[in-house]
Amino acid sequence: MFRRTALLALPLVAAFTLGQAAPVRAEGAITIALDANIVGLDPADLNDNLSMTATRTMIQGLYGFDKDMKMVPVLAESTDANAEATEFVVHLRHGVVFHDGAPFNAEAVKLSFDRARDPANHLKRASLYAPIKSVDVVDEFTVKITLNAPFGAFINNLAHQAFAISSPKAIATYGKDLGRHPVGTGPYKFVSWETDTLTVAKNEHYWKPGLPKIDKLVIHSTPENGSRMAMLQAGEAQYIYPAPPELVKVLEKSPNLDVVASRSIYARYVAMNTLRKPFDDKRVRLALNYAVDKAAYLKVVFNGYGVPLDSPLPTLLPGHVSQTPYPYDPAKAKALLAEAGYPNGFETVLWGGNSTITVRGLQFLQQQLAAVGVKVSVEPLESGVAAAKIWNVKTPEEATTMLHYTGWSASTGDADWGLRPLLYGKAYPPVLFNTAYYDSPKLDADIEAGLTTADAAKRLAAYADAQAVAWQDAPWIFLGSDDNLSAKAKNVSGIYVLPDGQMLTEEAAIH
Amino acid sequence: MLSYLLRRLAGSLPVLLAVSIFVFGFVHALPGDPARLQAGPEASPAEIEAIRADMGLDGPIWSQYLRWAGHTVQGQLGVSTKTRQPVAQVIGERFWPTMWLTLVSMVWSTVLGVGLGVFSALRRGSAADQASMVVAISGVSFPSFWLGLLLIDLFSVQLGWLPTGGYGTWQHYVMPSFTLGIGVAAVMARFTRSAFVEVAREDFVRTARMKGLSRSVVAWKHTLRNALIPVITLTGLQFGFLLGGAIVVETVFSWPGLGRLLVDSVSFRDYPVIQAEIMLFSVEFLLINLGVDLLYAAANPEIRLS
Amino acid sequence: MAETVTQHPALTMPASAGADLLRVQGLSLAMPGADGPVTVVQELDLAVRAGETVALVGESGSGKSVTALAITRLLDDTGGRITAGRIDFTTRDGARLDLVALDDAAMRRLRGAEIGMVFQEPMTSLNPVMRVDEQIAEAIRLHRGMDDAAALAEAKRLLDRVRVADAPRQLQRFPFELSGGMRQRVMIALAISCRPRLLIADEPTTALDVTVQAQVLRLLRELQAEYGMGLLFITHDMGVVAEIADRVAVLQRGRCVEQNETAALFAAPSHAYTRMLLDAVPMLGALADEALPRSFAKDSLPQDTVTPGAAPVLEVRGIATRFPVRRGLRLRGRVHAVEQVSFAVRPGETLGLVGESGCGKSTTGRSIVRLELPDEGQVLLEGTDISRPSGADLARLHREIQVVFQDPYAALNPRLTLGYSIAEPIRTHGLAKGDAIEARVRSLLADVGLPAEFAQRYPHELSGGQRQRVCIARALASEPKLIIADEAVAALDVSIRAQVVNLLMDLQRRHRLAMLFISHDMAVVERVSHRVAVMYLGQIVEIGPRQAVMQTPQHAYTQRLLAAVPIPDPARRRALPPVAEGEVPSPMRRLEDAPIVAPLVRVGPDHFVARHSVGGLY
Amino acid sequence: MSDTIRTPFGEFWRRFKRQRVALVAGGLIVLVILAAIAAPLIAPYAPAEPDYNSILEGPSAAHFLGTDAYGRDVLSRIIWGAQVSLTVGFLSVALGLLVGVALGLVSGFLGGWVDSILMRLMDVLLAFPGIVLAIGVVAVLGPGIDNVIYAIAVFSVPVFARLVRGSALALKQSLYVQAARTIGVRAPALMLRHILPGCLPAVIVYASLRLGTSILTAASLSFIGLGARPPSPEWGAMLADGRSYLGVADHLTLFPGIAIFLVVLAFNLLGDGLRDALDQKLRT
Repeated sequence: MFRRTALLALPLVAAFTLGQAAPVRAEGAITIALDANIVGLDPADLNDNLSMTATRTMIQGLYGFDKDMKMVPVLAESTDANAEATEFVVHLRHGVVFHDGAPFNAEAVKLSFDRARDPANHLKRASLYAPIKSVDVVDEFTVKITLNAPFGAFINNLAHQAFAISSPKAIATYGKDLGRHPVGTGPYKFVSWETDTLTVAKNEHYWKPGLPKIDKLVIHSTPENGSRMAMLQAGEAQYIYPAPPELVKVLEKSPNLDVVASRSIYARYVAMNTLRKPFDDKRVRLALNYAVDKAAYLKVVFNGYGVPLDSPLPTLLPGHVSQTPYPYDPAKAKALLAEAGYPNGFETVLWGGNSTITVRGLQFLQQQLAAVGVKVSVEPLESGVAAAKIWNVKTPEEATTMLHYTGWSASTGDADWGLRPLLYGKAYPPVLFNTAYYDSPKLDADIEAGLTTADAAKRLAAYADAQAVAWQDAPWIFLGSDDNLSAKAKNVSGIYVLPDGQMLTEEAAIH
Repeated sequence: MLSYLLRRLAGSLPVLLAVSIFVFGFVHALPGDPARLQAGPEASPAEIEAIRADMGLDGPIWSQYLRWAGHTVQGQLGVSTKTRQPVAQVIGERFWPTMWLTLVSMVWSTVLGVGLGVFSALRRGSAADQASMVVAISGVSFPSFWLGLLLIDLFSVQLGWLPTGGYGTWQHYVMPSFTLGIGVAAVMARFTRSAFVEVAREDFVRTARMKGLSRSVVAWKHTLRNALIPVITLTGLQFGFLLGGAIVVETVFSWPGLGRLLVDSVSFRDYPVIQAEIMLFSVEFLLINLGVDLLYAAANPEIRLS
Repeated sequence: MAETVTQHPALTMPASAGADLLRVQGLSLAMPGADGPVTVVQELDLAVRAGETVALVGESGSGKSVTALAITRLLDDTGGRITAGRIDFTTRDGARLDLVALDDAAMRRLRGAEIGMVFQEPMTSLNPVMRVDEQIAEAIRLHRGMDDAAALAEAKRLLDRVRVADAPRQLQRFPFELSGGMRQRVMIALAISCRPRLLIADEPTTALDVTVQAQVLRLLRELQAEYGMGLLFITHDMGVVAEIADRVAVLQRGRCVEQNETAALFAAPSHAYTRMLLDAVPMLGALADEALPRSFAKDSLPQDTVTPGAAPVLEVRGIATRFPVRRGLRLRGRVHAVEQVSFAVRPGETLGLVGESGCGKSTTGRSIVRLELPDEGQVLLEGTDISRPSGADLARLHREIQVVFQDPYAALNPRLTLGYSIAEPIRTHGLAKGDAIEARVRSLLADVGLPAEFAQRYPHELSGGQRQRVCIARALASEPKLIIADEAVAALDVSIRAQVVNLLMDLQRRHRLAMLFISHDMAVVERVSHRVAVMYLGQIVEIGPRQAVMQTPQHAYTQRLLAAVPIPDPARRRALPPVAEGEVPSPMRRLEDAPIVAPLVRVGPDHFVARHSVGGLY
Repeated sequence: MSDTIRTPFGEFWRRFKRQRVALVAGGLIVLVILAAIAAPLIAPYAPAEPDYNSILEGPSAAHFLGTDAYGRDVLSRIIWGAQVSLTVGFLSVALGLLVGVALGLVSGFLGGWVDSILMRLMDVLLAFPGIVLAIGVVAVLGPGIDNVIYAIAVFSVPVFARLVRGSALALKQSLYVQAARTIGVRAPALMLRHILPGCLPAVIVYASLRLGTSILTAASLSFIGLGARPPSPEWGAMLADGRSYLGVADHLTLFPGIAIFLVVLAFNLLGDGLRDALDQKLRT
């Protein structure tokens, strides 16, 4: 059958030699296959990990992360903050130039920041810039950033890719089209971006000596898990992320491939709408926590790659404090349910996304809850529908959310962004993502306390308390933190998946 | 001829108008707020409102429609709310991959389908006929994503003969066009067979035989030409459906085509892209219908000359 | 050349054996049936000599066409089989071959080259997507080894020979652009293109109008004489047989029941079936001396059913029905199917409406029952104008006037039992309830001579004649005053045709039915009609008492029509029928070119004729 | 003339009996339907019963077709899934058929502007990519097998409408319908008693072919995440789920895949056989 098709296709070959050639496997080129499409390449206008990963190859910020997601200075050398956490003076790195030859200096920082925070530009990340009152050039290599209110975690914000700095020349030249013409100071220069494929090439004038080590990097989006796996197996890609956990066995069998698992800052949980019966009863919420076998959850859904959640914050997030786990105890769950007046359980609805792996989680939860008599009807929601049903409800009374299976990764790498959007009393949808409609004065106070100081010790104490409160009140079924799973050709090194799912490719090398 | 074309094109305007209203209504009836999706999870309500206004989603729905329709007529398709690229560019980039894939799939499947159909028709009722029809029908009975994944596993992973996916060289076309075309080939084979069998009963076939022509000359020269006339219609219809985007095949083979774009755009509620793309499909559909009618007329003198 | 034809070749040809061009001996044929092969021809013997015309006659299903297919061995393509016998054929170079034993390759060398065939349906027998020139040239190239140019020149010569006017242009045309008669000429040109020794013509004129039929028959006779071909002529029409054949073989259900020289067979048919066939054939002029119609029944009485001076049941006043011809959205012209037609039918009276295909006679009938909506004119049912009917008028119209259509198979819903179909008018008009309906159906079946249990059957289980009886029963169910018989017997075999005509006339007697008898068959019309109206190009060109119109036709078209009718009597065979060449013009006209219609002129008692130009004729 | 009374159905059956392949296909479908009905009796396990101790096991004596990611018995799920998949097929086709036939009948019979409007509407539906329509339906109505059925039914409507309109137009011109008109039979009776039955053979043939397509479409919808809601053992959903485990647990795709393939193939073969038996033009 194949032969015939090939023969039939032959006379037509001439017609298809337009488009690019077969995948390049030349030395010095690496292809990374990812699971979604790049949306844009303007860091201030992005809110998806994949596009941000793509911009990281080219555009850098004042701060960034190392492979363990420890914050490190990049284009900044150091920062001085005042005690109230309202003024930050940043000392810039000298001798850095953008790909287009423009020098990197305080003016560039100011221009880039002011552009991003100008509401008139409607950039998606303007909200991250909201705390900034002004950006001032002190001298060529010093910038002062003044905030509207104290914000202890502000430097963490600076490490966010949304604060990456684009070339002033490019901003002037391309204006609104900057997202199609990324120019930064990063290790790779933009070459092309067509539909599924972003190609970047070595920045010969990179400020870090000896880097980058490869000539060319290709980021290819391949949404279908099996296809992505096949690309790696067929040698068309040297690195894939995410690697489907269920296929690890296949990868392990291959002598040329490696599976790379690393801890993430993902928290997977089921939010229970605490304003609604029966979840307004803490006993019910506890019962559900006892009813789910977290180890089995990780095994079934993530093929064992991950750790149970022992706090609302995942382990890797700074400020994380372990709490006493809720062990798997269906008997206790049943007892609690009976105590709350549901000896025969109840019926409810579980919402979640509609990706394969999410649906797998939904199914698992359905099975677990069924075992204690809670009949769950599973509704995988298409993203637009989810937006309408979950995120766009105007008031808590309107919300029809009951159980909501979801996950969160704090993109700033800070405890504040791990707790505030999800559990803060003023973070109900549509403002933020408190789909548990959880409101605890004590936790709210902790979060506010953490926000208004730059004092690390005070902040840690506030977040420790907040975690304990949330854990005991159990507005969520705490599930787990799954690993970031990627796979690569054995001869590839220097590509790292950060705990939040973004990737570092600066040191990428092929041997 | 020219006046015919113009009249036909004018005649399709009401359909396009209806489609535009339908598309617009459909897109806006989808639950989900594009401003919300565009703004991202961390945006404030005020920002979302601003984006909404920016997208032209303020004001009554009819005025939104008129604005959009007006722009579309002038050729301004707007900007993708997802990538901020001009819609024409977003769609343009993916149009040719889909077009080529469709063309290739149509060509091989039509040739094979018609061949198989004639082969079967000439042996009507025989074991060879039944066997080839069962084989043909098997082609439409495969869930295409399964077939695609099996092919990738065999030819890319195990044998390493073909690339797993993507778009570019002829090798990239083999598996997607096979997966896409196999169903078409099957339909073609069945249809050609029955059209052929029907024509073979016509009196003029007997006349041709009576001239002393051999069975094969009669089959290929007299019968097939007549049997192909209805097949043309079917080809057009299939072509239209394939151009509508083979979502599953494009996903499995990472083909950067319109089908995937549509699904992505729908899940992102990228109104300008969805609307423009469906309008494009409708225009394609109408043009293909027109092309089919012209081809039909070319093949069928009775239509051509009246 | 004409002189050679005036002699009767059969009488001059020596009847010596040896000279047989074709000799069929003990031929038995089987066709695949629902439950295995069915024998359709049994032990047939037949011979055709060079220059001789042998007619193979029989009713439908008698096996005559299958025999032709067996001789050409095209039977193999249909799944049929020769189960016994031999078919000896003497080729041009004198070889004597048994066609039964030949393989397809050998047979192909004979087909077209030595044996030509003309089929019944000129409309479908030419390839619709190929131009005429290629269809003819193809055979010439194959058998005569000519190159393209020579073949095309030869094709042109042939078209000229079969008297296709303007041959070079016609060669460039597609079959659908030609009229039926023209197509049959092309078919004939094709069949004789390689000067075959034997020409088989399978009902070559059945689908043609009577005037065209006459032309084609003359052409065939000429060609036969010119080429000295043997002609095997298959037909069901004894009139045509009498016109053309030297010898006749009569087939009945696959068996040859009688074979003889034409004159002898007509003069003294020896087999009962032949006699029956000949008796059933309506002969034009049979009632030349009688004023009243008379059925085919043995001792039929004059059909004296009209009360003089009775008010008409139906009166049609100046109706016109036109069909717009559009090209795209623009109106390009109109088909003037019916133009200013007026007539009346009285109780118990049969008005025969005659004319050739496309003359508008059927459209007239359909316009009366509103299957077509007339653009102008009035239809009066017992004095009430029903051209713009109210609901009650409509119900009355559908009750009082019933139609019997040509094709009895198509006129009955194949998915309903006959009983249901017959009961439908009774139910629709609420004429009876419950068991009464059943009783009525039974009596209606009895009326038309069918057993009561037919009520439970489905149309396909009946023969054509039985089905037409059912249609008549259905038409009678609402006790109508007028029956429109639209070519009601045209599709029936000749023996059945007579029976159905007899039935209709019998019913007219019993129920005082008025009848509008639409037909192209002049001989049948002569049998049934009290009065006759002749239509041509949408107009009535002559109307009057049957005897007056048929014996003293006044209009040129009426005369031409009557002259073209073949007479089933070899003794009256005309040397060369005085047929006019050319065909009936099209009733389609451009918008601005409306036809002239003037009142008819009285030429005798109740006898009126058009004296204005209708399609160039007066 | 045979003495046994042959009903139209009898005629059909006589011809259909000769279609060996179609008979086998029909037999297979009957078997699957029986299995689906008898699922509670013949399925060895409950379809949604997890067993985390035997996850992703290959075929064994305990589980003839192996287990899935939750340790559920694949064989049992396929048997129960027959209920779902056949229901999806039959209901969606029935729904599309009802609406499409009604529209086509009215359109073809009445003609004129009604016909123009209805057919333009069908053109619009046809021009609309089916899967997008399905996404829309599922998005508006929410996920779940019932909405999948509606979505697939929507695809079928224009196809049935066009089919029936064509037949209705032809039958309207047929002599027996004209004959019924001259008798005075009124429009509803004409449509339902005379025209509709004449359209049915084509509709039946098409419905059979469409059944296969519907089951495949349901599978495709599952593939893009819009299919049956878990834990429904709809075959397409099983196949779509199982594809994640290609290379690890091939039995998860192999068996549902074979089930879909065979049933769809059977419906298609049956449809072809029906066509040969019902189509006037192809009669021998």
